[in-house]
Amino acid sequence: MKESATHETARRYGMVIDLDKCTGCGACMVSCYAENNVPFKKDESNKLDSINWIRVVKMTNQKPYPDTQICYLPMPCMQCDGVGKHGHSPCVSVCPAVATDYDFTTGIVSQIYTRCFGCRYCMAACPYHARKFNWWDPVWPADMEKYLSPNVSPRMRGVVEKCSFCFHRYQLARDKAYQEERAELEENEYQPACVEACPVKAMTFGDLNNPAHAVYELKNHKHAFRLLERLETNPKVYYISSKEWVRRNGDNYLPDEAPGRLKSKAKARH
Amino acid sequence: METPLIPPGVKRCPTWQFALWMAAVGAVLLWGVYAMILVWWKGLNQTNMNDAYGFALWIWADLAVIALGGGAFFTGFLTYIIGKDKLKGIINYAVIIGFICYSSALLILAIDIGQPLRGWFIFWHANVHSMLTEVAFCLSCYFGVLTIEFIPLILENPRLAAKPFLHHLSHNMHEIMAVFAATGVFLSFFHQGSLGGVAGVLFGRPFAYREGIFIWPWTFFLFTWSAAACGPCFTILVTWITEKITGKKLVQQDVIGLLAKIAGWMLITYIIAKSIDTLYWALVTAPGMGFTLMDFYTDHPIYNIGILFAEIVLCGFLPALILITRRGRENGFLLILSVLLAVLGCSINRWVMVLQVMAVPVFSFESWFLYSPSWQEVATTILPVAYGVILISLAHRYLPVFPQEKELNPAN
Amino acid sequence: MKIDRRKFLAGFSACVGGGAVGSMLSPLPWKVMDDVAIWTQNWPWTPVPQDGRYSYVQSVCALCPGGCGISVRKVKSRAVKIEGLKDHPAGNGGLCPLGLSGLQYLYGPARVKSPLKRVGKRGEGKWQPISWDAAISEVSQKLNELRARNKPHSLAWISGENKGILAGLIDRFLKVYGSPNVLRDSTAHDAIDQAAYHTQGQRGTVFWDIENADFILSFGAGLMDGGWPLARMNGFPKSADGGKTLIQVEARLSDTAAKADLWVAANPGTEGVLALGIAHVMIRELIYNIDFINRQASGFEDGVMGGDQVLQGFKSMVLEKYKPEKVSGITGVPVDAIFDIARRFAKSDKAVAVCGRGHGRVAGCMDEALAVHYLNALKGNIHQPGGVFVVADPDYVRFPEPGMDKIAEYGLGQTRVDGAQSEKFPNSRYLLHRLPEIINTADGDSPVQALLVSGANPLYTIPDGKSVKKSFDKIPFIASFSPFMDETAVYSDVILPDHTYLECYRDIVSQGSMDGIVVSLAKPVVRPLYNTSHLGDVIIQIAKALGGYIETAFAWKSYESLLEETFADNWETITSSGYIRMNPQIPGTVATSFNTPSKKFEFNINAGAPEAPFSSAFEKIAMEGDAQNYPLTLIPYDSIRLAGNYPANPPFMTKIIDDTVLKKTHGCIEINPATAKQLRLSEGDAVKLSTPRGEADVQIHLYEGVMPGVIALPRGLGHTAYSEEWGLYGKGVNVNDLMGPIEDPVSGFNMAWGIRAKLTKI
Amino acid sequence: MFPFVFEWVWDMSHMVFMGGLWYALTIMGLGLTYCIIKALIDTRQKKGGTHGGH
Amino acid sequence: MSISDLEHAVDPNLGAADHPPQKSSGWVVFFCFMIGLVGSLIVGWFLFPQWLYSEKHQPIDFNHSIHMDNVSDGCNSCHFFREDGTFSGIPDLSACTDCHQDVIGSDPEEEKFVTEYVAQDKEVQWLSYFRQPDCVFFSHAAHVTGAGMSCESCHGDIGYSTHSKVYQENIISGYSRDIWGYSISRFGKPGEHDGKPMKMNDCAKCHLEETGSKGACFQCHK
Repeated sequence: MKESATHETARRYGMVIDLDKCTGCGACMVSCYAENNVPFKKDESNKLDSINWIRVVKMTNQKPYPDTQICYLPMPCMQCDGVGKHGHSPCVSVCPAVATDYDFTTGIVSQIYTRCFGCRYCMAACPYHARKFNWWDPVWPADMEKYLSPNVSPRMRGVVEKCSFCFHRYQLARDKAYQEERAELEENEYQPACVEACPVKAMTFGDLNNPAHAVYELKNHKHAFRLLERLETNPKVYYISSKEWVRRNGDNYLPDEAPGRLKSKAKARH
Repeated sequence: METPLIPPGVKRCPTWQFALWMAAVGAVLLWGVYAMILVWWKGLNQTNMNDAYGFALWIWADLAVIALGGGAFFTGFLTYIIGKDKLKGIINYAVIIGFICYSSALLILAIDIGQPLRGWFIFWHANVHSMLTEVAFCLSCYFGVLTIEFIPLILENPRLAAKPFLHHLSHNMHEIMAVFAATGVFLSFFHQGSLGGVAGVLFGRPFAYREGIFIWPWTFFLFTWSAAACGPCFTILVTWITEKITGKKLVQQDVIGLLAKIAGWMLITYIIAKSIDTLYWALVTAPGMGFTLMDFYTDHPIYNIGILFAEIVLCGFLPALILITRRGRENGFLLILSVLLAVLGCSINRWVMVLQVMAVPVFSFESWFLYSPSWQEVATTILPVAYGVILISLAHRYLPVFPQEKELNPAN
Repeated sequence: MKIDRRKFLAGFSACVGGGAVGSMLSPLPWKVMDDVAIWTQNWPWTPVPQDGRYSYVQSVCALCPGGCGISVRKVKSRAVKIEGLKDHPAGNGGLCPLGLSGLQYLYGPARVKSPLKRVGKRGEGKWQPISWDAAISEVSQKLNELRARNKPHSLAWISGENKGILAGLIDRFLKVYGSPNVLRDSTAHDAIDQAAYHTQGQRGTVFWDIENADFILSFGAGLMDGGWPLARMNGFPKSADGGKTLIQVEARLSDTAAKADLWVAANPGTEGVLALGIAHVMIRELIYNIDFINRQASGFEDGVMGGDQVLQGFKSMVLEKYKPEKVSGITGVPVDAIFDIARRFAKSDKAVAVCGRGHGRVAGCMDEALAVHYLNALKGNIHQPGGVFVVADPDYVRFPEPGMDKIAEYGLGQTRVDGAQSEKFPNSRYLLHRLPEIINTADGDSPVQALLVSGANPLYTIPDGKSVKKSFDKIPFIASFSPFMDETAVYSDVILPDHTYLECYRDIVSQGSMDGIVVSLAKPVVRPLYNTSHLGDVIIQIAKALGGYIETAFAWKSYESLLEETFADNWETITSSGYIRMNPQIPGTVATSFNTPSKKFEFNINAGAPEAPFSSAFEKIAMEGDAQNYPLTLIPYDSIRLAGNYPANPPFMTKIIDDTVLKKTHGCIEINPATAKQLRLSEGDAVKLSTPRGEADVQIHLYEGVMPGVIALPRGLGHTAYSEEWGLYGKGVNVNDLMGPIEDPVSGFNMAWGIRAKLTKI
Repeated sequence: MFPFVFEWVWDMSHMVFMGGLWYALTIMGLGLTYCIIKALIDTRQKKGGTHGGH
Repeated sequence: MSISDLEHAVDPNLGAADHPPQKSSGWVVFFCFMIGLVGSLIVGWFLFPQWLYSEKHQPIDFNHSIHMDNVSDGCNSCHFFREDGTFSGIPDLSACTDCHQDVIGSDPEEEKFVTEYVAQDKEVQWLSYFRQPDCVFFSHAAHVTGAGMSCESCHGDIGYSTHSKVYQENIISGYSRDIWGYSISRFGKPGEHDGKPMKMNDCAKCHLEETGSKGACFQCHK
């Protein structure tokens, strides 16, 4: 629900991805497919209709051989806080049927498939292409329906889906906490599948508001940046890269501008 | 004696000729209906849209017909509220065109959504902050208004008018038409504006997004204003085409001239406002987001900078200047050329605000997203055209659409 | 009152109108509208996963030799997700995308669901399900017949099992049956282990102690391109908060090269030359480990041996022949860079040089393996933490010596069909790639009369697919034990499907570390889904059917009882903790471990032709094809997103392949934009790729990271089997079909790293 | 759309937006009802009226 | 339909003179209108609700009451929380076989249960009156452990029933009628012994009262 602008966010779950560590192996993607019942088709080579809650994008510095460099950029849903961090992320405000909303207790942008009627306005609004449409009925051939997880409902044709930061894991962790009569979750109790699967531990996840969580410090790393910061989407996914060209690719700059020197209102970010 | 179906005192083509014409258009209609059923049955995979290009031909068609259907509300506004009685010669037709445009827009929306059977969620579970909600509400309400405006005209069919109740109903509705028209203007003003907002609020899309007053009220105002300017142009254009096809003069030239003059002034003010908006966007808004103007255009045949020139100069200033000069208006060719250009300009604007928004890459490491519609999309987009032609043909044949027809064609 | 038509119409309309008003005032339309919407939210054709009790089964991944620990999440009896097992020594909680996709193999459409007998033509794909008894008698009858014809040695078994109980069972089976022809898929370790044997006299497996090293000089090893245990990747990429230094020598900017601190773009096939160039600098600048060389090595200095023949030592050979300027000319690596690498390597605390291209699925050139090994010796890191260890294979598989009959003794006395362990290649254990040519060129009957295949897909993986197929046509009987309908299974006469690794017990031997070799136990995560049977049990069954000594040699009740018996005291540990460690390494025990005549590390550069290493000095490794007709060089590359070997990519992995690698059914070939410009090719162009061995249609992908003049194609595509729903059928090109093997003169290994090629626009 | 649906919040935007909607719907509904009732009355009173005259 | 048909849709035999006076047809029209109105109201309010739900019987007529007398921990004895905080829901067969290995009573339903299910090791396909659809994440832990709610507060006194009531399934949506509630209009309160309706708004209402907020979507959706 749209709360007033003064609403205090209790927790803001976010992610810091160290691009220097990421090898582009794709384990995050596959782990996400398996965790979230993401379907597959016979042909997935058209990446524009392939459902991925997290994509690993390959960027190059465009320099000729052998000065070429590549960098992999894992892109889940950025869980934007929106302008002024009031939950007005690009997608939430446009959804005509409140199928997507901003949860002020976790900072996570939800997507309810059974509410969505497939107008795709949110996809038009999201500059990160984090939102995917179910163009086809999902099909699991042979006995593959047997590996579907009951914690995430499979999506029907005609609705939009996206990364939820594995919110069901938060729900399950809360259940466990209730059972043990605890109110708070430990940092390691709630971790998305991609973060857990990363073999090189390039991804860190936690509450950006909680000084006890690793992300709290990491997001202030001198090489930390966010994608398209200038658009004031206020993503909760941060990146770290020691490479200037990678940081530059993260946003758009005029020829005379550089990420570090930019005096933008978006810079006052934390 | 049976009351005739065709209004008295006018001549209509023979039944067989009309049937043939209807059959031809009907075939196109059926093709569209087939495509529509395919899309509903098999889903949106029948289109060539994709995750990066979620809005495409249909949404453009939607925005375009709504803008062009704006002739109804604006002519209604002029006729019933400003009191330009002269326009009564064309208001009926404007209403019919508006009715066609709005019903088409609703139909296209129903095809365009992934879950048509849940479409009513937009009303029931409305998110009042979404432009699309506002559009859907006002669109449907205004469609209701147009229906109310259309009904008395239908009731004027001789055979229906023979029934006292229907006759009185028609009469009474005419009596309070100004109230409905006012409501229609109110609704139109909002939804036309909201349609502008649909793209304007996308702050993740630097091509569409506007800042500060350029989003509200400017973007809203621009859309409303352009619909008010180009809607009447479309009415004039369709009237002209109808006259050519029927081979009859249907509306007095001074009625057309008055409407054209008003449209011309609307257009010139609109295009000046649009130019200011474009300049501010190109010089201030976009650079603030790290873009130069030319980042938004490429050497693609459709997405090149020429489209901006076409929209603003060729289909904006040029027709506007012709229409505001008396000699331009009085020259039949120039008049039709300029309304045609204005209609094109408006369509280009809606095209750009929908499709180019999708096509422009937001990240420097992305490339342009290109898309060409599938035949199902084309067919369903042509469907409303065929439907419109059929409705116009029926209306023209059986209803007294043009009050001046009898006096303009005395020989009949 | 007379009811006329008009009145009827009016009444009817009024009734309808009243009905409409009434309906709107009743729940009917509203409830139906709501329920129809709810129906769309629960479409019966969209599955609803059943909930239940969650549990976790700890096991081990068997999809590559890495042997990473896995934790499988179950809901009731269904396995729903595979995750990395924390605290397992291999993988260390991480899993590669292949391991994470494991359930797609288990539940996927490519499974063979019962024993099958071919009814159509070979490869036609027409099958008849048969019982296990019938399937076993199909095989045993054929095998009995061969023995009756006194041709037991014409039985060959191609196996993917390299170590462990199953490998032991297969070896034992062929031994008592009377065939020397156990054939195994090759790996880079074939050459690397042999290099260690040449220099250290030790049989075993080489492992590089990457965990403890701080500087890794990699000659093309795809450390981050998959095929390596995940634990090795962990903490590897250097980032702001530390990590190891990695220098990657490779002609193409691979993912490993991209993560390296320095990417050295050497001409392909010249890695060994570069290694010796680096050795040259180390020796010249006296920055090698002088202490180790002086005390523990022989053959470094020139020496006199027998009469007055002067044996050239490694030092003078390298100083004479591998001057940096010359090496630079061959490798394309700048002289400065050679000096720089040598100094950094020499001065690092714990540096190690590694090799083995990509996933290391091609044995490779002995020269190269030796050159890299010598570099490690110069660094003096042999059996040092962060260095190189040669670890004896685990010896827990100890079966009692079987009795053998005459036929078996006769058969075993015959030479191996692939020429391995022969006079020519005494130290090479398997030379699978030689098999097709030997069969194809044999006079009369094929030397292989019956072929059994398990855990391998030779029809896909052996180079020069056309001749492989031709040779298979000459084998009268082929039986496959594959759980999947792979290329070889499709081409066999009878399939006796094995369980998948998630349905049964199996011991998995991982690569070693200082703490020892890890032997893990795969456990049945779910009950077998289909009518499949464990390969171990099937071998026992076949042995039983064959009778005699063979039956006696396999007197176990079942594989499971054998397993328990084999692990004996360790059984409890391995079932509870999931793994045991064997042969832990004690660093620094160099002197005692060298098993050479001199008891030292031998720079054995001219031990006499034809095995003499460096016989092809200054040359890059040979490549097939002439430069005239084939101006480009095609290299295959490995990617972590493509299972290049066995089994084929599961759908999840295919889903993460970039559209610059596979586009619809077209494989994409990487080409440098400069080369493409010369050839007037641009992105997305369809071209015909021709090599001396074959041709294929591919699509152009411009990639700055590939060397000009070189074109690169990934391994793992171009499958023609599995299920269509598997998503890989008929997609891309199998690069093995475009390349032939090139025989290493010393070892007989396939050392082909590329082939000449050309591109023609279509 | 109604105060009893899940999404409803008693805030300014809802009241303004929905106010506009209900206002329009009311005008249309009342207007139509007025026309129909008046037409019924007119019919009962057999009020003449020239064909098509307004 | 051809156009000429349209133009002559009215019977040409009927001349103007045959037209009955308007007055008399008015009553006919009114009468027919009322027939339509009343008829559709009857259909909509009385026949439709019956048509909408198909009736199913539980495979075994379960006697909750008799079990409650024999267990020590109330509902929790069979419908318990697992260690990880998840709720076990309807018990598996294994929970029953401890006692019902053999027929222990004289109830024919029990005999049927033992012979058809226990003896054949077949799970009973119970029909769940309160099963939420797949899109809902319902945390029993949050309500029972967290908020201290009793089972009865949502499920009514099903725990004291001696027979399984008929399961009514919505033939369009497949939902149990208990989710919607037994009143088709949802006016009025559920009966004394009935569970509460469980549509989203029912949850929201309680949440608003108890927590001051209806909650965000992800609180209850997955």
